[in-house]
Amino acid sequence: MDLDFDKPIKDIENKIAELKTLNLKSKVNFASEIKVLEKRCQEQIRSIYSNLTPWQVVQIARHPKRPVLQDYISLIFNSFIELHGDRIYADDQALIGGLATLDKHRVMLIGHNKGKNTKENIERNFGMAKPEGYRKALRLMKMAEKFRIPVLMFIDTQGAYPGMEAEKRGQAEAIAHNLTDMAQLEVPLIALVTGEGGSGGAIGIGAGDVILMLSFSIYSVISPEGCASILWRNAKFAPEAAEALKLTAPSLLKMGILNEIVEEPIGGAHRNHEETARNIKMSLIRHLDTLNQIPLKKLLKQRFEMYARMGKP
Amino acid sequence: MDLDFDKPIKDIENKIAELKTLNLKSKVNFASEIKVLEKRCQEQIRSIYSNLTPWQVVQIARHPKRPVLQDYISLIFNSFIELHGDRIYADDQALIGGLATLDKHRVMLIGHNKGKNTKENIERNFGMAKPEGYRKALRLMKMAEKFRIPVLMFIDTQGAYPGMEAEKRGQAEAIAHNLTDMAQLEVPLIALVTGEGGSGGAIGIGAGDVILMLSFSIYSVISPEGCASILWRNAKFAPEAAEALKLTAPSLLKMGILNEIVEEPIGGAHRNHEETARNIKMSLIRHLDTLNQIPLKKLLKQRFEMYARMGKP
Amino acid sequence: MAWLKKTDVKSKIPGNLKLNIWTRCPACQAHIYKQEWEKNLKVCPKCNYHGGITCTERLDLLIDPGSFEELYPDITPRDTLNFKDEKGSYENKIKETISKTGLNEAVITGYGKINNRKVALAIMDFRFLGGSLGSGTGEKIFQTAMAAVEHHLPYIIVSASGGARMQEGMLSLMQMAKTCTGIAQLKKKNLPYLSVLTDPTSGGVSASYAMMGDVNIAEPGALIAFAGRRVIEQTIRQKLPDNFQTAEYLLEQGFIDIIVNRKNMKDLIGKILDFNQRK
Amino acid sequence: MAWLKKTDVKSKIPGNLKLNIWTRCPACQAHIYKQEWEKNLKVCPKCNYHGGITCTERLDLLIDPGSFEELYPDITPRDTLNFKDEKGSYENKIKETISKTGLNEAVITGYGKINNRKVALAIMDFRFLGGSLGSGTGEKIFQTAMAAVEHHLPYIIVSASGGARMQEGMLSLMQMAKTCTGIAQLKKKNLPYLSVLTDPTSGGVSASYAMMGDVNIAEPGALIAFAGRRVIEQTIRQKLPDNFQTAEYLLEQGFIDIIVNRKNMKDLIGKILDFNQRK
Ligand SMILES: [Zn+2]
Ligand SMILES: [Zn+2]
Repeated sequence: MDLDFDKPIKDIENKIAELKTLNLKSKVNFASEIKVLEKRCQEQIRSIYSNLTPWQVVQIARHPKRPVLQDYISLIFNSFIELHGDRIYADDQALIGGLATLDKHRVMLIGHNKGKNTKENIERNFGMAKPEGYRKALRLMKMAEKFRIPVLMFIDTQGAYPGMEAEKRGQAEAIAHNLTDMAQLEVPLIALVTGEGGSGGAIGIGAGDVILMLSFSIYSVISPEGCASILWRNAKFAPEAAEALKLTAPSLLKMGILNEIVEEPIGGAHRNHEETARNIKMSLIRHLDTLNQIPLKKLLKQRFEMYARMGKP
Repeated sequence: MDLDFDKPIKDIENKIAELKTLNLKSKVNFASEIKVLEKRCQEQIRSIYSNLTPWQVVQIARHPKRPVLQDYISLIFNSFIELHGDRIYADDQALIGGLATLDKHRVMLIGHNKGKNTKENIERNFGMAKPEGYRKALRLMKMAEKFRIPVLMFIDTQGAYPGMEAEKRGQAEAIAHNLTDMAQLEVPLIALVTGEGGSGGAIGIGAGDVILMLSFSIYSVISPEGCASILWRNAKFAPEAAEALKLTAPSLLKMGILNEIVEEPIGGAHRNHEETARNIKMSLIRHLDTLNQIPLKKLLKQRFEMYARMGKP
Repeated sequence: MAWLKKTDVKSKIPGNLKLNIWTRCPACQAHIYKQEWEKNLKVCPKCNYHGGITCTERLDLLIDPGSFEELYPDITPRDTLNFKDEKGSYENKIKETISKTGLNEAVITGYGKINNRKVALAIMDFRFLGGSLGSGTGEKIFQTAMAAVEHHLPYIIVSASGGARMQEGMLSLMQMAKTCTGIAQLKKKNLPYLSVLTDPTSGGVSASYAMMGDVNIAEPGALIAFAGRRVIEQTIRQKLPDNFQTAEYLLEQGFIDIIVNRKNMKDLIGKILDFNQRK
Repeated sequence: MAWLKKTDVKSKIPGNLKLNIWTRCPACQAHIYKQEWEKNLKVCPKCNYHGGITCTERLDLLIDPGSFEELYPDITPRDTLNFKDEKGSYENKIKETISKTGLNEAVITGYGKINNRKVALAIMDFRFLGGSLGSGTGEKIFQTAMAAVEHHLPYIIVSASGGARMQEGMLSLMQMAKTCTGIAQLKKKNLPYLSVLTDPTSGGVSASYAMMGDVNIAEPGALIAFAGRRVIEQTIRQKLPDNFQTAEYLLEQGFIDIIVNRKNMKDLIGKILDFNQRK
């Protein structure tokens, strides 16, 4: 999938590729022309990506080449032992978790598990978790509490799965239960929105001590399409809704929803997984170092106050 | 269903009924004959019911006229507010619970819910609970803990339901979870076996501070039929297995499994629901009065020691 | 998570009736004397349909007369996002709603007495922007939980809500975490929390405090849902059972403790609270 | 809750092979050098079938050499019920089993070291009356939990059991409550408890301590069940899925955290224990 606003960038990239091919085939050397074009390309990227509309950010947050949880697991963490199951009903592969090491830190890592292709996405229900996913997450959080290790929550979901079976098995109860128990969980909780932060499905593993977002991720109470189809009576007004909902990281930082934005490389995470992962890693380590120093009582008090402040008139 | 060893009793009862009919039809008065027969009938009952084999006790414990939970609810308790659901998957009508008043005591009542006829039994799965039943029971126990009210557990089940769906949804986990959490539950727990105490399905709501049994109830690690078909390789040796398993209340009292036997009326609970209920009520009140006086720490210590002693070499 | 439209909440008067003394049950279509409808607490005498009522009507049903002490009456919605849709600004919508309903937010909160026992309570009102969970709503529900904790009182929340309030964006979503933070405090202090779910209770409200009662009580027939019926039908491309997402369905599925008729609600709540022996 | 027969636990030697150097995999029927079978920890090199091993073999696989300190070695079963069946008395059966296996109970317990970290452990042995949960078994598992609590150690139980021990009647059933009382103490003290479920783990063992690990670890293909397959088939009168009650099935159903090959078990347990940061 190519983004339409990426077209000027693509055009230059194609030209560079052309010249590189010519370089190989002919005797003429286009090295300097390529250099010029590469510079222009970088400028083009910078110019486009520093003036994105919210709707364009939505496209980036949903980009199929954007890194998913499994990319981050291999790029950020030294080791990962996946733990399965909610001990009640099933193991939900849309939301996974396990014991992970990050530098010198040992953590419980939980995250929405989008796939990298159609087959994976079908197996993982496109990262849309069912109640059993949220219940597994809570079980693992309580294990983290027992082991006194922090919990990292990687958020990337359109939303909690809105299927009949999920509804029947208590999607609402599962999310509510998580929110209630997370309020008192006796270890640091760090939430990071890496792609789509879709409503209840996101906050079900999102009520942390620290809330971070990648710079081109989104976090919203409702999808722009959903909002448009209700308030504009037509989903095609999604761009307007995206604008109105203030769902980008900078807007949310300003509103006090976020603690911090984790910068993506110029041109977005999909252009450079490694650099994205490095930025995340640095941010997580910094926050872990800080949170681990805070005495438990103070940590819980801070968390309480953080949510008490949310939207306070 | 008539019990075969009840035949001599039935015979006298039939004769009495005959004479009573004659009394109405004819001029001759058989009052004195009836009196004699009634006395003989009582003696017969006493003689038969004081020399029952374990297998005969099994028959009585399973008698279709034996009172079931709904009888006890109306005969023993002043009020009952049924509370539904495990907040996870379903409301299991094979194992129900709710807030009940018993004289001046407020309690959480939980019990296997056998039906009084085929229709009820199908709705209630013959009192064989699924994981959602045990999970509801645990939820209600935790509510009782919050409200600081004792938990009464009426046990009457062939066993936990051995169906595919129950297995799939974690029958083993549900029972194990209950046993583990009951060990630390911060309110008094009274278990009473009223009919069949069938193995894991019974103990799943049975690990109390006090364990009581009605005098003709049974409590066993396996059904006599099941035991016979494994160890005798034929279910028809169930009477032998019943003997060997020591599943009657007096045997279990001797072995230190029980705290006390609640006496049934002569001839068994099925002959007199009201008297059975009265005896249970008196016993429960006495135990509630005692247990409510015990400080929490001591209660938990006593419970711990009671189970630590079970089968200690 | 957006609120649901609920067009059938107001009773429609049959057109052929000149005098304004009849109403029609939205469920069974029976014609009912308006007076009887009111006297019967807006419950259909024919089919037991429980119609929507205002938060003040609910208050009268639940607590001892004259016992209400309101808390935080002045909290109103704020248009932090400067939200505008096709039909205009959220700010104007707030103003209109306030003047139309006489309410300042989608919930009223305070202390009251149930059979002479003091409780903290929050009662939502569907008329106020579909009972949606805005920042003001969340703040009132949260602060009242804190008041209950401070004064050691049981807390009762009566929900009637389509879900989150889109016009407040993420501030609205965060109210789910905020209100659950309040519920967690009650839980920690072992204070009873009863949740009453009325028609409708959905989206971000069902997925936060409404589902977390020690006892979840519902009115007959109430719609209780996470996702909207249409969204689910689009997702699974098949028809849903008729009673799907009704109180009765949720009881069977294990999420509702007890369904009770409106007229017996106070009595039931009083009885349940009597069971709490924790000092 | 009675123990299951497990006839295929011992490897059968093909009759046409004169020399006793071959064995046959009970799962895929492949012929394997006995030496290879032993060297491969009784795991089939062809199909990864995990054969039954003794508690001492398991001990060698799990803990640092020479680190085992046995606890309660003298506890043996007692025939409290004076139980007799068709084939004779339980008392005789105990004697025979003890002399045949060289074990005193269906579990050995003690302290050991995993990568130099001290742990409490209990390892069941299916050869001893089908690994059934008798009073002695329960006592050892319970007391070792108490030892772990006293010395602040993680607890690891490796289960291999057909379930309750019928010949001890209700005393056996009560071991479910007794062992869970021990697990509850560990839980209260926040001590890690890892449960390893091997083939088979069923009945009263699966419905007590075996299912309650902070992490439930299983060997590939292990039968893990509450009710026996035949009982279920009789109840529902239909065939069950092929992988029903296997470790893989239970992982999908949410009850097993992780399935690991025998040779990696120690490493995995060590790594999980490394995560516990509670002092
Ligand atoms: Zn009607
Ligand atoms: Zn093989």
